Amino acid sequence: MNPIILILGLPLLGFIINGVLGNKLPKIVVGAIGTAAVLGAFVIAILNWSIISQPENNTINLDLFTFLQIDQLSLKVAFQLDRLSIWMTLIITGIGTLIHLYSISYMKEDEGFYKFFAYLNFFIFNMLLLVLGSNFLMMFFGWEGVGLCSYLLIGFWYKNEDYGKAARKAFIMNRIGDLGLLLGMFLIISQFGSLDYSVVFTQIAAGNTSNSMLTAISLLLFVGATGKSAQIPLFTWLPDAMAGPTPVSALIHAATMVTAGIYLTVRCQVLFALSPLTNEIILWVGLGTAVMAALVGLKQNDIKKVLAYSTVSQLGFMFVALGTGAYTTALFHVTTHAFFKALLFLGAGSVIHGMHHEQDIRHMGGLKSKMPLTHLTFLIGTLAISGFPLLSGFFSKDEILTAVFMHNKVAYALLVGSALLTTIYMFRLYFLTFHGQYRNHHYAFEKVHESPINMTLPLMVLAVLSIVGGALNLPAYLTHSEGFLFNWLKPLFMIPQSIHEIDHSTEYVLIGIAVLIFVTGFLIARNIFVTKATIPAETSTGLGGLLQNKFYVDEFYHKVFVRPLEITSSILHDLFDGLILRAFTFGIFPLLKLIGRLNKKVQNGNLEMYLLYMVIAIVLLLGVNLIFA
Amino acid sequence: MYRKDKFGIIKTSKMSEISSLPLQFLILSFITILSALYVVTSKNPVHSVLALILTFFSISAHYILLNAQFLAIVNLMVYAGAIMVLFLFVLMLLNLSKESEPIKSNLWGIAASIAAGMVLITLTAAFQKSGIAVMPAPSEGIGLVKNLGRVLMTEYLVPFELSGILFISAMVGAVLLGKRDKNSEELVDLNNNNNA
Amino acid sequence: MELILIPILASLIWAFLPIKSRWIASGLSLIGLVVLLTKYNQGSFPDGLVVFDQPWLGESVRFTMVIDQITWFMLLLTQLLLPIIVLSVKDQNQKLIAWAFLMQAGLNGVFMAQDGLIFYLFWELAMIPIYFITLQFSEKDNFVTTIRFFIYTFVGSLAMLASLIYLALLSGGSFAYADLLNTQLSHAQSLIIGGGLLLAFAVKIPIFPFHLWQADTYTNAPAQGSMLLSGIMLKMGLYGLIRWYMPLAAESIDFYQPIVMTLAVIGIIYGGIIAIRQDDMKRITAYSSLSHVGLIAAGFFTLNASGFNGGLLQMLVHGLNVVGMFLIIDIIQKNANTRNLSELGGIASKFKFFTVLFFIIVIGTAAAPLTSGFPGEFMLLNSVFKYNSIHGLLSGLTIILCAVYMLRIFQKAALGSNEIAISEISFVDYLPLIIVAFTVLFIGLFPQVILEIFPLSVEKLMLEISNAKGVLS
Amino acid sequence: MLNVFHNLEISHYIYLSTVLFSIGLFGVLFRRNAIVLLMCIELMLNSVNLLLAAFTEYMGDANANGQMFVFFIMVVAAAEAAVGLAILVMVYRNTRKTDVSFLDQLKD
Repeated sequence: MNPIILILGLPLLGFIINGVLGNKLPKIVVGAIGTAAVLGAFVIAILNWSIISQPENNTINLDLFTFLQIDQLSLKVAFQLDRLSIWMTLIITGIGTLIHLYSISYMKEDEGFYKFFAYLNFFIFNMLLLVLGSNFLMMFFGWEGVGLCSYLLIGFWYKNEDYGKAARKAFIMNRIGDLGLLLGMFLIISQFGSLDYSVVFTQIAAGNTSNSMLTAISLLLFVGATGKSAQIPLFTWLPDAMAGPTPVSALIHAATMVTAGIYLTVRCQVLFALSPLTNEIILWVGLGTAVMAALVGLKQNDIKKVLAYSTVSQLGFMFVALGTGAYTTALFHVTTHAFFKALLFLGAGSVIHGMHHEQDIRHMGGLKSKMPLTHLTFLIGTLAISGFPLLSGFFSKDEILTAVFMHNKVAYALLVGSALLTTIYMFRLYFLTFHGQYRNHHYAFEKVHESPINMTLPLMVLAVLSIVGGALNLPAYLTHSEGFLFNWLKPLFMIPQSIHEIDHSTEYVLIGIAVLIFVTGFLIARNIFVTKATIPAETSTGLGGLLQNKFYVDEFYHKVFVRPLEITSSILHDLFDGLILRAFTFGIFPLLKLIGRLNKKVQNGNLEMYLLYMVIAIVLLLGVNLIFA
Repeated sequence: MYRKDKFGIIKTSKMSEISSLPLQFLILSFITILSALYVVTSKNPVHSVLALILTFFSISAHYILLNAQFLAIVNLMVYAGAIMVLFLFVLMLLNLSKESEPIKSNLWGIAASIAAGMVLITLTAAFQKSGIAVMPAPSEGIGLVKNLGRVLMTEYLVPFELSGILFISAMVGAVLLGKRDKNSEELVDLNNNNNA
Repeated sequence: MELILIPILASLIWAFLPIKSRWIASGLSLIGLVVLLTKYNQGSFPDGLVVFDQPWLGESVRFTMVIDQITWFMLLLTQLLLPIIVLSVKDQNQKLIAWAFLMQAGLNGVFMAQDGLIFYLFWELAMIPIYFITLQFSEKDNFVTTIRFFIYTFVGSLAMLASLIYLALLSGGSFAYADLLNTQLSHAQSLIIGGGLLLAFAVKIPIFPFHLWQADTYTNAPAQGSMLLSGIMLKMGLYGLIRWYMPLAAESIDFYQPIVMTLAVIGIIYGGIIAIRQDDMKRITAYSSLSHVGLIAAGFFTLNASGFNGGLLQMLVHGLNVVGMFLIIDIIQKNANTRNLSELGGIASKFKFFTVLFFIIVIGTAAAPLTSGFPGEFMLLNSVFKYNSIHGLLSGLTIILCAVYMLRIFQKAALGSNEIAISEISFVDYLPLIIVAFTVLFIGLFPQVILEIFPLSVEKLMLEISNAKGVLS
Repeated sequence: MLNVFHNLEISHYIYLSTVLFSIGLFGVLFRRNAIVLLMCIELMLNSVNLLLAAFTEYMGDANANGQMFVFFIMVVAAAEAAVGLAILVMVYRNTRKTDVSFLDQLKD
C-alpha cells in the first residue's frame, strides 16, 4: 500500500473514530487512538526515509482522482513524498505525537476531551495534506484546513465569547492571506495552465516567464504566507490565538502551522529565487516583524503571550533567511524552532497546569524547586532560543545572521538587536517564572505540583532534541563540508542555492558577536530580574506602555479597518439600501399615486366631458394620421 | 384642389363646381342642413323633433336622387314615422314640451363648436386627401325592393335573423326598464334630497 | 411531460384531499426525482431529448419541452431540493405544500421549455405560488412586501415578454428556440432585446441594484418560501441568463458584459459588507445570497468554460447550502422563537449533533476546501480573475467577508455562554439537514461527479454563443 | 331614371354628410336634454346612412351592400332609440330630470 495513504489516512481515521465514537469511549482510549494515529504516521514516514534518500531525488507519488477538470486544466487529488515533504512530515508527526501524549494529561478533566483529540488529529491530517500535496490545490486544501482547525481549537472553550472572537480573528486574518494565495494560484493557472508543482516549476526554471509575472505571483503567494505565518501586517491573530489550550499553541501556533508560509516559500524556491524584488520585500517584512515582535515581547506578562510574540519574532527570522535566499537555513530554523518552541510552550503548559490555570508571570516565581523537571527543560528551551553556543538555536540563528550579514549590513545590525531582545525577554520570562519569590496569593505554594510523566516525557524528548538539533545542519567551519540538511535538500532546488563564500576570520567574528549578544542579554535580564528582582508593573507608561499595548496595532486595525467596515455596513444597509435605492425604485409609487389623483379629476362621471374627450381624441388621432401619413 | 371630372376636364375653382350643381341637390341640401341646425339649436324639444322629421324627409329625397327608392320609403316609415313618433310620445309623456332645459354656459358652447368644427375640418381634410373625385356612375334597379329583398334573404340572411333577435332583446329590455320598480319610491326620495 | 403533470396532480391532491403527512408529501415529490433519474441516459445527449412537442397557438408557438444536460441538471436541482423543503414544512402549513408542488411544475416547465412563449408562461406560473406562499403563510402581515416583490419581478417579466415578442417578430413570427437563435439581429435590436431579457433575469437573480425585493421578502416570507425562492427560483434567472439571454442576444454581450460584471462584483461586496452587521439570521442569509449569486452571474458573463461549469456547479451548491441555512434558521426559530443573533447562543452545549450539521453548512457556505462551496467558488473566481484581475481581486474579497459573517452567525447562534431554551429537535427536522450536510461534504470531495453531468451541453451552448457573437463581429 | 343628375360628384355627398354629422356632434356636445341628445345621435346616424347610399350608387354595386348596411343601421338605431328612451323614462321617473349633467353617478 502506498505509504502516503497511510500517513494521511491514519490521522484521518483517528479523527473519524474520535469524532463519531469519542463520546462513548473512555478517555484513555480516545487519547490512545489519537496518539497512535499520529505515531503511526510518524513511523511510516521514518520507514520510507530510505526510499526517499536515494541519490536520484526519489519521490513517492500518489494520484487519487481528478478533483476538477476545467477545459485543459486538470486539478488532481495527488500527493508526493519527496525530501522536503518527508522532512516536514517528520516534524509534524514527531512533535505531533509528543503533543498528543502530553495532551492526554493536560486535557484530562475537560468535557470536550474526545473533541479535542478529534480536532488535533484532523489538524495533523490537514497539515500533512498541506505538505504532501503535489500541486498548489492540495496545498491550498491543507492551508485552509489547518486554518479551520486552528479556528476550532482556538475557540475550543466555546462558551467564552472572547475566545470565540480570537478564533474568528485568526480565521479571518488567515483568510485574507488565503485570498492572496488563491489569486496567486489563479495567476499560475493563467500563466502555466497547471497547478502541478512539477509542471509549474519546470516551466519557471526554463526561464520563459516574464519577470514581472514572477514577481506578481511570488508576491501574492507571499501575502498568503504572511497570513499563515503571522508576519506584518497580518500578525495580530497569533498572540490572540493563545486563547486555545496550551498543547494547541505548542503544536499549531508554534511548531507546525505557522511555518506553512516558510514551507510554501521553500517549496516554490525556484519561483522566489527568480524574483529579487519579492525577496527584498520578504527580507524587510521579516526583519520588521522580528524586531517589532521582540520589542513587544519584552513587556508582556502573560506567559503564553511572551512565547507567542517570540514565535512571531522567530518567524520573522525565518523570513529574513528566505529573503536572503538561504532556504535551507530557513527550514533549519523551522526545525530547531519547532523543537525548542514546542518545548517552551509545553513547559509553559506544565507550569499553567501546575498552577491551576494561572498564566500571569507576575503571579509566579520560585517554581524552580516545585517543578524541577519542567524548570530544567524550560531552561534548556530558553538557552536554545537565546542562542547559547552549541545548542540547536545557536546554529540555526547564526546561519541566518551570517546570511544576512552577507546580504545587507543594516539588516544584520537590526537582526542582531532583535536577537539581543530575544535573549532578554526569554530570560525575563524564565527568571520571573522560576526564580525569586512566589507571588500568587490565590493559590498556595504548596499546591503547586510537578506534572505527570506523560507530560514531562515529551518535555524531556524535546529538550534533548533542542540540544542536539543543531547537528542536522552543522556549519562548515565545524565539519568542513556543507550541513546535512543542505545536502538533503540540494537535489530539490532547481536553481542552486547561493553558498556564502565567507572567509573564516569574518565568520569567527560573527560567531563571537552572536555569543556576545547572548551573554549581554543574559546579563541584562539577570541584572534586572534577579539582582534587582524587579516585578513588572500593572501598567507602563511611555515607551513601555507602547510596547505593552503592542504598538496599538490592534487598535489601529480596529479603527482603520474594522470600524469603518462596520460603519459602511450600517450605512449601506440603512441609508443606501434602505433609503436611497429604495427611493429610486419605489419612488415611482407616489408618482403613480399623483397621476392617479389627477386622473380622478378627469374621470368625474360627467358624460359630456367624456364625450368631449372622445371627440378630441378622434380629432387628434385622425389629425396625426393626416399629418404623418 | 385640382380634380378631374369624368371628361378629364380640370376644374380649378369651387365656384364653377357649385354653379354646375343640379338645383334639386342644392335645395335639398339646403333644407337638410337648415333643419338639422334647427334641431340642435331649438330650445323647445318638440320643435326639435319636428325639425328632425323635416330633415329625415329631405334625406329621403336624397335617397331618391341616389336611386335608393326602397330605402327612401323605409327611412320615412321607420325614422320619420316610428322613431320620431316615439320621441314625441315620450316628450309628451314626460311633459317636456316646454322650455325646460337649463342653458349651458357660453364656454360650453364655444368648446362644443370648436370640437365639432375640428371634426368637420379633419374629416374634410381626410376626404380631400383620399382623393375620391369620380362621378357616380348611374345604374338602374339596384335600390328597388326586388333586388334588395334578394340580397337580404341570401347574403345577409344571418345578420337579418340576428337583427330580429336584437329587436326582441331591445323590446324586452325596454319593457323591463319601463316597468315601475317596487323600490323606486325610496330612490326618488333619495335623489330628490341629493338634488335639492 | 410527466415532470409537469405529476406535480400538478400532486398539487391538486394536496389542495383538495385532507392528507396531512409530510412523509407522503415528500414521497410524492420524490416521484419527480425518480422520473428524472430514469431520463438520465437520454438526457446526456448534448442536443437534448424532445420529451413533448405539440402545436399550441397555431404553428408559431409550439409546446416544446426538451431535456438536455444542463436542463437535466437544473431539473435535478429542483427535484432534489423539493423533498427537502417539503419535509420541513410545519404541520399547520400543509396547504403550503400544494403551492410548492405547483411551483415545481412551473419550474420544471421553465427549465424544459424550448419556446419563448412557453418559457414565459411557465416563468409566470412559477411566480404565482410563491406569491401566495409569502402572502398566506408568513407570521406577520406581509402584504406590502409581497406586492413589492411581485411588482418588481413582474416589471422584469414584462420586459422579457416584450423582448421575446419583438424577437419573434424579427424571426418571422415563430417563438421556437431554434428560430429565435437563428435570427440575426442588428446591434441596436440586440441591445433592446438583450436589455429586456437581462432586466428580467437581473431582477430575479438578483444583480446589485435590482435586489431590493430580496432581503425583505426573505425575511418576511415563511422559511419554506425563502427556501423555494433562494434555493430554486433564483436559479431560474441564472438559467435564463445562459439559456435565453446569451445565445439569443449574443450580439449585445459585448456591450453588457462590462456593465453586468461590474454590477455583479459590486453586489458581491455590497451583500457581503451588509451581511456582517445584521442581526436577523434570515437577513444575513439574504444578503449572503446576493453576494453568492452575484458571483455566479459574474462567472457566466466571463464566457469561459471555468465560469460556466463553476457557475452551474455553484447553482446546485448554493441551492443546497442556502436551503440548509434556512432549515437551520427555521429549526432555531421554531424552538427559540427568535432568530435574532443577539438573543441566541449556546446551542452547542445542548445539541452537539445539530451544531456539527450547522457548522458543516456554515463552512460549506463559506467555501472552505473539502466542502461543496469551494470548487464552484474556485472556478468562478478563477474565471472572473481571468476576465479582469481587478474584478477578480474584488470578488475574491467575498471569501473573507463570507468567512466573517458566516462565522459570526455560527458563533453568535451556536456558541457562547447563553442558554436559550430549546426543546427537542425531532428526527424529521434532522433528516433534511443531514441530507444537505452530506451533499456539502460529498460535492466538496467529488465535484467532478457533478461536473460530469453537463459537459457536452455546456460546450454546445458556449459554441452557440460564440457563433452568435461571431455573426456581428 | 334620374340621370339628369349624373354630373353630381360623390364629394358633394361627402361634404353634405360631414356637415350633417358635425351638426349632430355639436348637438350632442352642446345640448343637455337627454332626448335631444338622442335625436342628435339619430341625426349623426342618418348622415352616415346618406353617405352609404351615396357610395352604393357610386360603386354601382349590384348587391347594394351599402344599402344593406343602412338597413342594419336603422335596425340598431330603432333598438337603441327604444332602449334609450326606456332608460330615459326610468331616469326621469327617479330624478324628475332628463339633464345629462346630473347623471354623473358613474364617478364612484
